[in-house]
Amino acid sequence: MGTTEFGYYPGCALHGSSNDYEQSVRACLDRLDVRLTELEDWICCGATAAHSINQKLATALPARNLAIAEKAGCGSLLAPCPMCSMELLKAKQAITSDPAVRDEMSEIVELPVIGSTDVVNLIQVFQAIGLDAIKSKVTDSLDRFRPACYYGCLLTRPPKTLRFDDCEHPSSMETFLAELGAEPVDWNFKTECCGAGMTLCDPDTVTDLAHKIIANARKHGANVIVTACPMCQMNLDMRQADVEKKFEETFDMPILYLSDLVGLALGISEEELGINRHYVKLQI
Amino acid sequence: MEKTNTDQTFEPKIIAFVCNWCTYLGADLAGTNRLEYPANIRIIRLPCTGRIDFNLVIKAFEVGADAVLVSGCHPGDCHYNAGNYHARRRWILFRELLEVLGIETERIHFSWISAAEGAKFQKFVTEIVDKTRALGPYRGYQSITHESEER
Amino acid sequence: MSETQSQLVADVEKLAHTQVNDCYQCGKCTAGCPRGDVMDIGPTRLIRLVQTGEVLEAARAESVWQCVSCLTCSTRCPKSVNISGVIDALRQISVEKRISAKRFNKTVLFQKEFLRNIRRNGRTNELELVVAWKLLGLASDLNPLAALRDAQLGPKMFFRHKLHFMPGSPVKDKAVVRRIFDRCMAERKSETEE
Amino acid sequence: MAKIGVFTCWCGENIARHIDVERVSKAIESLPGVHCSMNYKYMCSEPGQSLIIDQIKSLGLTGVVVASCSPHMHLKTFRAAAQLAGVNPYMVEMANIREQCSWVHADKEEATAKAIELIRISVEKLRHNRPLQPISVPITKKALVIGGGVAGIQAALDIAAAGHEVILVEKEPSVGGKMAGLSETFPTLDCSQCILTPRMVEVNQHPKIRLMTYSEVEKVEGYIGNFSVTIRQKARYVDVNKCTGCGTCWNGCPNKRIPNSFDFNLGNRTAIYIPFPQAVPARPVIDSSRCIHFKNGKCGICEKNCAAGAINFNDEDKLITEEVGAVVVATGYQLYSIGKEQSNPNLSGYGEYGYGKYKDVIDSLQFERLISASGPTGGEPKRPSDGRVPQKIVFIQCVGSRDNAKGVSYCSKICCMYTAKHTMLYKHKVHDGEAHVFYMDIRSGGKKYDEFVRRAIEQDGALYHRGRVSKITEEEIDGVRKLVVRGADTLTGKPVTVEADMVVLACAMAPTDGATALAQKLSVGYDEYGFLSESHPKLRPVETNSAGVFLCGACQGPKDIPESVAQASAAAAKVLVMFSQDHLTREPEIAHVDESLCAACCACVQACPYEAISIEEIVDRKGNHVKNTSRVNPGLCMGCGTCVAVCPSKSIDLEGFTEEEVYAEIESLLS
Repeated sequence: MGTTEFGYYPGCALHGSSNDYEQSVRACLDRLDVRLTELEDWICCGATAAHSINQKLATALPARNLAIAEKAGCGSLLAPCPMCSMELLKAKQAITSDPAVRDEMSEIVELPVIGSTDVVNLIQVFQAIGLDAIKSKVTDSLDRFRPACYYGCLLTRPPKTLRFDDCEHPSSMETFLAELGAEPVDWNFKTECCGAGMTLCDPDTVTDLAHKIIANARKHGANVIVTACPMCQMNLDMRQADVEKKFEETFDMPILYLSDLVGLALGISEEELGINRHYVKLQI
Repeated sequence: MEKTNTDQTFEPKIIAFVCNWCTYLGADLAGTNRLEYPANIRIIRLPCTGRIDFNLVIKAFEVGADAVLVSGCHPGDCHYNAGNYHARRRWILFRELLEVLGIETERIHFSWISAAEGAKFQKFVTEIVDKTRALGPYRGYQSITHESEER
Repeated sequence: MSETQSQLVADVEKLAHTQVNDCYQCGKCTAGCPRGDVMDIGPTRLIRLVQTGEVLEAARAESVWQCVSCLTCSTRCPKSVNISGVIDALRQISVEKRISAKRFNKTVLFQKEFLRNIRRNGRTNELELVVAWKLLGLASDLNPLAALRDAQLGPKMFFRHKLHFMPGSPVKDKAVVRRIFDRCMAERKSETEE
Repeated sequence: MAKIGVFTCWCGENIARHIDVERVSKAIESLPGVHCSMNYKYMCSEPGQSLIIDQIKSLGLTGVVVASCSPHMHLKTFRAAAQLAGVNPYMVEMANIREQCSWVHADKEEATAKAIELIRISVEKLRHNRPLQPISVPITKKALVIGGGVAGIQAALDIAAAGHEVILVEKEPSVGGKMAGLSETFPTLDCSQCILTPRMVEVNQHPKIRLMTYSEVEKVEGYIGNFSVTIRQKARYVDVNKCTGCGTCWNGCPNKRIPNSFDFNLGNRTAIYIPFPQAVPARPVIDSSRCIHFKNGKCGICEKNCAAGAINFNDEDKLITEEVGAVVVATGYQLYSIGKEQSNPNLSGYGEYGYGKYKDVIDSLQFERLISASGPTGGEPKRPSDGRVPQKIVFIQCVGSRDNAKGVSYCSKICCMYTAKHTMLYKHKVHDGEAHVFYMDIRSGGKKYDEFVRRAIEQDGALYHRGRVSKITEEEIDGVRKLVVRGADTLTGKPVTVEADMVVLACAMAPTDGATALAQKLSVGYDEYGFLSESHPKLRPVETNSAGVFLCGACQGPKDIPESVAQASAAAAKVLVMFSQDHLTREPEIAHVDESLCAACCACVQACPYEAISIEEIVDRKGNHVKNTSRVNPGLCMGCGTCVAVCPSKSIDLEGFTEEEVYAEIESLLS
């Protein structure tokens, strides 16, 4: 298998409080001979704040990043954070569907932008590498894991912008992990919101939503929740103690990144993947 | 109708090819509702826009039309199921041909007007007369035939 | 509907790229909303208020800021109304007109602070944000204990190398970020940068 | 030499106020071919018509131009008058100087000048017209009815009752359609089968009706009054003439666990089966895809057991050709599929409702079978997953219907009524059960309809929530599998969560899968969903634009039983009007081919929307091939003229609008 290349847009979270995700993604993709080229001087995608306060800004900030990617000749851009990924794709859609927006954005962001870059999430990168290629490097079975694959809001929504998996019953992570020996469970909160956007503003909301998700995963027999979203991971992981306290239940439900599980299958250690830095310990 | 060069008195001649079941009835409705429009239009009634061979359009220019109007049923409403689709498809081909021939395509107007759209008929005709008046008399056909005769 | 009202409706529709009159009030958005049960005015009624021209009343609703932007409503809407887009538009209007629900002052201030943070740094500086959040909390919350609630997370995060004092690699061209902000904010009379 | 009379009408003041009719008459007099030019106050009146007739007779006119109102108003009137005076009716032209001149132009000078030109156009056309003779077509007085549901049965019985032969084609092994599977019917709650089965028996026994079940229309050729239809009679592997319907075969068949499509897969059947006990004809078929004998040549128990010797494993599909004069399409409906797979690519399913994933989420027709006394549970509402009697059922209306995002924008019209019925039937069987309904609007227009819905709410205690459901998930709650239904009540503005034992989805009515393919065979139009198009929504509701083909029932659009039956009788009446004559008279304004010029390039064949043109061989007296040519079938041609426009050699032409006539019209405008 040759080296595969992707442009890389880490986004603020992966360079901030979710740098364990970056560590995990990099360790895992490195093992799979995928080279990531980080976008030069990328800026924040604007996240919830931008689309709450100024709609134009919510297009312009990701558009700047798309422009940088285009300038660098990047064909496929990995944005492991679904929020970033979605904002980039939303901007791309706005730019490609209306020449007026395209011209206006090119002017605002001071670089020409036409929306030619493909923006992909982590699952799509694994799909691009291919199951066979990955399986050829697997050293450890994942058979002790019964993951509840958690897609959250922005891996599949809005479906017309993302065009990824089935927005009501997504199955791409399950298909993938089952091939690596894990036994994914069927559960009902795959695409429900964990409230991560409100994690600082409205902790009560967040604990309620997180509780429903963790409880449903456990009820359906999961011993780990797997996500490809830094906000979901942080929220379910960091808030789990609050949830346990508020609802007087013990879960000890580890919240892993998809790359953590794939990494484990590839024989990468928990330390290299940064799993040891999660709040809830992995004891499976 | 006398043609003169001064814009104030130029009364364009407009020949319309319309289908019997939609646009002709739309024009009738404009009459029933007394919706006034310029008297420059002459309607040739045909069963369907599908019947309109574009030689007819060229013929219209030959006899001195300054603009030609083609109108039939809305897509999907054709009395004969699909005649208007045929017309539309032919029109797409024909338009390019006209450009090659040197006929100004802005003098040909295509529209869907249903039997219920008297007001649309009125508006459409009025606009075309205004536009054609602004374009001035059509001398293109004569110059084309003139050229070919000289050759 | 008065002219002012019509203009506000048009503004919402433009910001959200949607037609509110497409909505036939089926309630599917409220039904699927993860916060539907605690909202003062659920998404269906917010849209209804906009339909009737009561944009300002909608923008004052607490629910506008209770929304978690999960997009479930827009995804399942049988009429493809961009409900979450309308809520974003209502947020923007409520901020611009300074009429956002009092109970959510902190949330609004936080979103503004978040943007200021990006404007300054190009990327988010999380420590700055958390500190600002705590300061906002102390200033606006009557109960300082509540504001301190998350303080315990600070040391925990720091211990796990999760919280950074500086962004990993700072943006070099910070000036362009500022110019982008100014261009986007310029055409709307916004009070976001007071 | 043409002798044309031009008659200009004042239409009282309507024309005369804005047009100087005297000047018009004068100006026309000198036109070539014009023999007389007169005007009169009311040309359409008795004295006006007499004036025309007198002039024709006294001057020997060969053609008439009437300058008055729209030809859509009075062309027939004046053609009839001319015919009375001995002039061919197609030698009458009208110049529309009222609707398209005097009523729309205020300036009298301009209007008068235009009127003169309009008349000139008509005179020039008339100079090139030729007399035409109406076409007479014989009628085969036998009808084909496609679809043996309640609409098709009604139409067949009505036509047969008038003494005409009918062929009734049904693709399933039994007639009865969807109605045969229903439990009870709204708003009277009378038993569906009790009403329908006698009618099913009647069609089977009627001497004038030839019932062909397990058959499909393969090909339709010909035209109004003279269709030739090829019907595929699928191999049944049972000789219906020998078979007595005793049931030994299906009772003895070892292959017993095949999902029965009549029960929408809720119950099972055997490989040799009748779809339901009251099936008509009560003759089984063998499902060769499931029968053991067809797999390995063994078993054959049915053959051994059949005392009548009716089993024939070597049976084959048969193609049968029938001549009929009229066709009634009654192919009915199916439910919009809410699963992921859609037969129509423009539609998408309801992933959020988990149909196909959760066994206890069923559609409304499945529920009909569950509460039908003849259904797989004998009428006891047991849920499919574990057979428990549901204590709480959620009914969801408008699933598919009125949901643009899923690709269907129309209202299915009957769901409000049958959902109310479902709640009642359920409550009558499970007295302490809870019936929740999620609805958007209640549409219960109809005799005793709204009273019926109110009864469900007021007397039977169905709990109606105004709102759609967003998501259904399945959870085990206290050891029992429950469907968690997350809906909303927009009247309270709050979300509503119901933990139900079963969910019934009132899915949109959609045309049956084969309907559009059949429509294409019949040259009948259809909409974007595949519902067949009537000729006029108000005035020709059961006719189609394909002459001699009629519609009834849900193939044309969602409708309930009474409407389907009414429409079926209407379609039958239209067939009988046709059959009341021996010959059909058709307008002669159709295409014809100059076979000496035609190069058989097929452009017209492809362009014709009615498949009225075919390529024929011309042979000389000795039978040697001379050339091919296109030829128009005068029975099929509707006179649109599309063929004329596409013909490169101009060897095809349209009577009444010939190239010569139309060019003459344009040339009359030469300035």
